[in-house]
Amino acid sequence: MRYRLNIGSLTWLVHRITGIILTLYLIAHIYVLSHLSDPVTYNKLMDFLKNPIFKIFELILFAIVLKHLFGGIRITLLEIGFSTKYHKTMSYIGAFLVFIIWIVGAFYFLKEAF
Amino acid sequence: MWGWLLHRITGVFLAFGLLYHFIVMHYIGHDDYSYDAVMQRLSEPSWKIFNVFFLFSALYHGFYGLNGVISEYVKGETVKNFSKFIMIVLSFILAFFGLKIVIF
Amino acid sequence: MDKYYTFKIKRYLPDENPQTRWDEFRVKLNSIERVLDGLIKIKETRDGTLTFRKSCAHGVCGSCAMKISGKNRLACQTLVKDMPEMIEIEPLPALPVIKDLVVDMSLFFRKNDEVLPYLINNETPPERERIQSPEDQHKILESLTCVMCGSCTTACPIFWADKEYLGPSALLKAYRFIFDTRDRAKEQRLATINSEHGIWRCHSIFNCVEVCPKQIDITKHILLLKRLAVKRGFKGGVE
Amino acid sequence: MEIIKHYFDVVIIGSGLAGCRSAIECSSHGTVGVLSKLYPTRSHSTAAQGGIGAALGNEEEDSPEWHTYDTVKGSDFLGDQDAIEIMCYDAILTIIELEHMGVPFSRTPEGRIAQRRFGGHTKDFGKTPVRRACYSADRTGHAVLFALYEQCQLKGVKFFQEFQVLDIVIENNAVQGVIAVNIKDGSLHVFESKAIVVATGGYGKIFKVTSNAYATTGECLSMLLRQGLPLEDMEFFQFHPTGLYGLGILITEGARGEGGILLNGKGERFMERYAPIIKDLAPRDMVSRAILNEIREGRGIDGKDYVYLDLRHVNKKIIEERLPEITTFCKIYMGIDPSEAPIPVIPTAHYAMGGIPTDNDGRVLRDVDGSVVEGLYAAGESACVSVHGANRLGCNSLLDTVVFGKRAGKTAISQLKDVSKGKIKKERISFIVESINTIKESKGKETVASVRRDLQTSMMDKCSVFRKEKELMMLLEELQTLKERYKEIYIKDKSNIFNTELLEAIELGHMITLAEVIASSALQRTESRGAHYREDYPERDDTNWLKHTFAFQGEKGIYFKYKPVKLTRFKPEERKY
Repeated sequence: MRYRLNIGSLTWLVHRITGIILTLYLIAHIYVLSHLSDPVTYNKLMDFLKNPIFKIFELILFAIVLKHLFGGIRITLLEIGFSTKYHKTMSYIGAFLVFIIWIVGAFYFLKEAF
Repeated sequence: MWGWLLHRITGVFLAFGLLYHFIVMHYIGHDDYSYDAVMQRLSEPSWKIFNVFFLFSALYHGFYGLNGVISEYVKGETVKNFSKFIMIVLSFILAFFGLKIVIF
Repeated sequence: MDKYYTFKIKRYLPDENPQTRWDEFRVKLNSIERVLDGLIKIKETRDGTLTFRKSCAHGVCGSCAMKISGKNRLACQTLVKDMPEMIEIEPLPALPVIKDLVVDMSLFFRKNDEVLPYLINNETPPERERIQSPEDQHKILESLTCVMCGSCTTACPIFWADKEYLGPSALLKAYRFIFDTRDRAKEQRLATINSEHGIWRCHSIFNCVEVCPKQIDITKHILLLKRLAVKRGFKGGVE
Repeated sequence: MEIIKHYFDVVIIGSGLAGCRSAIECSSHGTVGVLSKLYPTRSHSTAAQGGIGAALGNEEEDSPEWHTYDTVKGSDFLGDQDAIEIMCYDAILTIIELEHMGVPFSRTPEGRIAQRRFGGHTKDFGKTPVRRACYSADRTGHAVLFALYEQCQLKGVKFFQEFQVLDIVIENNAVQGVIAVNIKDGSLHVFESKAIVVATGGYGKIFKVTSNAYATTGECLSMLLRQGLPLEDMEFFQFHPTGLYGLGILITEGARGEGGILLNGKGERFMERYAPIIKDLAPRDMVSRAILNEIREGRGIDGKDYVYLDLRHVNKKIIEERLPEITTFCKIYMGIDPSEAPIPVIPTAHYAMGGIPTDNDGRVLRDVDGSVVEGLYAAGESACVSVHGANRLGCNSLLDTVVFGKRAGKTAISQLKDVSKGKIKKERISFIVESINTIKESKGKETVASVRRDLQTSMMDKCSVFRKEKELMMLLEELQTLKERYKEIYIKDKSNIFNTELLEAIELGHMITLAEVIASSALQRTESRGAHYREDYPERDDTNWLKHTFAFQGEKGIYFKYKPVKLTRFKPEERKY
């Protein structure tokens, strides 16, 4: 019988998961860029990454970045003294803003790609 | 306490840094990731310095977070210290490679 | 007006085989009766082996903390009319179960003892009482109401994962003494909670605030402790 | 059954205010072990709300002499005035000591301990109500108990929490030790010691509607009674006037201290008729009788059996700041906000004036001639120094626990050197083990709950605020049948681990013994005094009854001896408020 999930623990869980994913992506990002030493292999890798499947990954990555970003803002605001009464509203507003920005971003991003 | 504080400072820097990164990459650069475009951008010293700070902040922020996760989920003193040590080593290796890219 | 409620209770009886099982009891309760009254009625009329802690029966002693419908609450303070028809009752999470709804609280109490939970002031006391302004007393008023029922610490995901984490209750107790103007062990207490398993493990999840039966905003107190630690860090630990 | 042996210079039973305070006192000169059925901060002392009385005079002029007079008058002149004087004069130093230990009292603007008015506490011998109750919001018991328990931890006192005492071993008039069981795993522990302090609190659970916790069953009193020791003034049991209707949860007298008034069905402030000067702040026995009188004469709220406690006119900020706890009680349990709606209240069984007879230094008396049991001490609600006599004033109970807890501890320590170590014989232990097994294996058809419910109901109906000879006689017969039914109790839980059903059965046996003592003491006192009101003898009879009752358990039942009341300064007078 699981513990009843509420906004507080949900926000924390998502923040932790997105954090771990972003760190893994950082490692991947550095690995990819380290191919810059040799232009031929680098451009070949770039073409390989042009395939639309990676575009979708980038979109998802964008959402993950936004989610982690707003989670971090909430925690930092609380820690510098923002009233704890609004911690739930901050989570909801954060989620809402992430969604809005992600949609706008996705729109530009897809327009660019196709 | 200092580690925790630096984690927050790097967090804030990353937030704004990311915004700048996105603008440069997707807005000005129009998603042009070809070798020449990247090299051209990298030639400017301001972008180079920014990326060094951006790299270090990202590495510190990420691995401090992972360090917290380890100290909460990894049981057993020795295993915990060992995995933390591994993380530090990994972050230095990444820092080396990252710098290599930026300094080139 | 009476209503029928089904108590779905997670049993753990060390002497029986199998040791754990789920029991369901249908009980008739009126509108001002509480989950504890239901449990007592079941123990008295249906199954004498049902075991749970109780004492004051009006939410001031903290004996009857348990997980009711997926959330830690005091059984004597949870009115059945606010609960669904089917009420799931389990012991507090993350602590070893002794029997049925009784858990071994010694780990929880040890956490509290780590923060030196007593006033330390070795100066010769004055003739009369030590002066403390109402504003100073007010600063620790909320943290004083804690009855140490264990709901908060056992509801914190960080404590579930890391049993070395001091936990919200111990940190609240540290707050109560650090911000008491009569206490003289501020440095010692700050050193204890400034550790790897102290205030820095709190990630503003607010589960403790959700479950506290005395409505204490525990996370606010931990955030205040964090800011004090940072401020104290810059001043090099001097008052 | 493997037995674990311990030795402590002083063994203290009960970890409430009296237990912890005497533990602090003893810890400086000897090894101390404290046994408690609950985790110490869960003791029923934590439920005390109102305040702790002391003539500090922080808010207005006050003097311990007035405090003494109020307590004597409140006790309906049955309290021993030398003991009362000690308590009221020691009060000031004791409260200051408590503050030094860290008790977070509410404060006056100048930073001193804040005080408020309380029932029966007056200025210059009864003129007007005085601010004498030092408080910490309406959680005074909680604040003091936490501070005392914390100081015990600081001093390294050893606590045995969730241990149930099965027997207090006394042989040839000297204390040997205690036999207890660790509830967690059923293991048997023997604590040999030089001194034992009984601080187990009251026995309110004998009555059906009570503010007392489930742990207040008074089994230690009955253990001593069964060994030939007397129990004093057991007929005096206080009913607190304002308990939440249907729940018995207390609404502190502090609410009336802050201006709350009682209203009957007609909306009258009826207390003006019963106590013209002091009105709603009259002593508890008077207010309880007044409320029940209004209900019996049909003036309850729309005919039902409760009255209103009205706080609507009290300034909202005062309610939030000084009465936060009862505000949450009303909201949680009755769904009403005390600043917007009146609170339905009825009298509820609250405090036991009677208990183990002791002298002014906490030594337990063996007989009316003042001879003591060597090494046995008692303090707090379980003891009867008799500072409360026939009726206790509000916030004198917390004071009693702390003042006499300290004195009992001090006396116990001072006499350690000339007392030999206790020795508990094998037979005594096997006798106890035997009695537990008989309960466990009994094949009867009765259950603990049904016997207990009938006990509580009959005590509530026939031995509460209004008492009559006929009803008390019937009650004694009912108690005899209950004794027989108790032998037929069947226990379903046979396990050793946390067997609460077995513990409740053991407690029930002791509760029935105590009930019998209370009922027969009430029957033999043919007068009305303080909380003991006989409808067939409504007058106070000082000529025959200005004396303490010592109840002994003989072969053919309870027999009584009497001890004169120590009158020093105040002659008995008519009790008007």
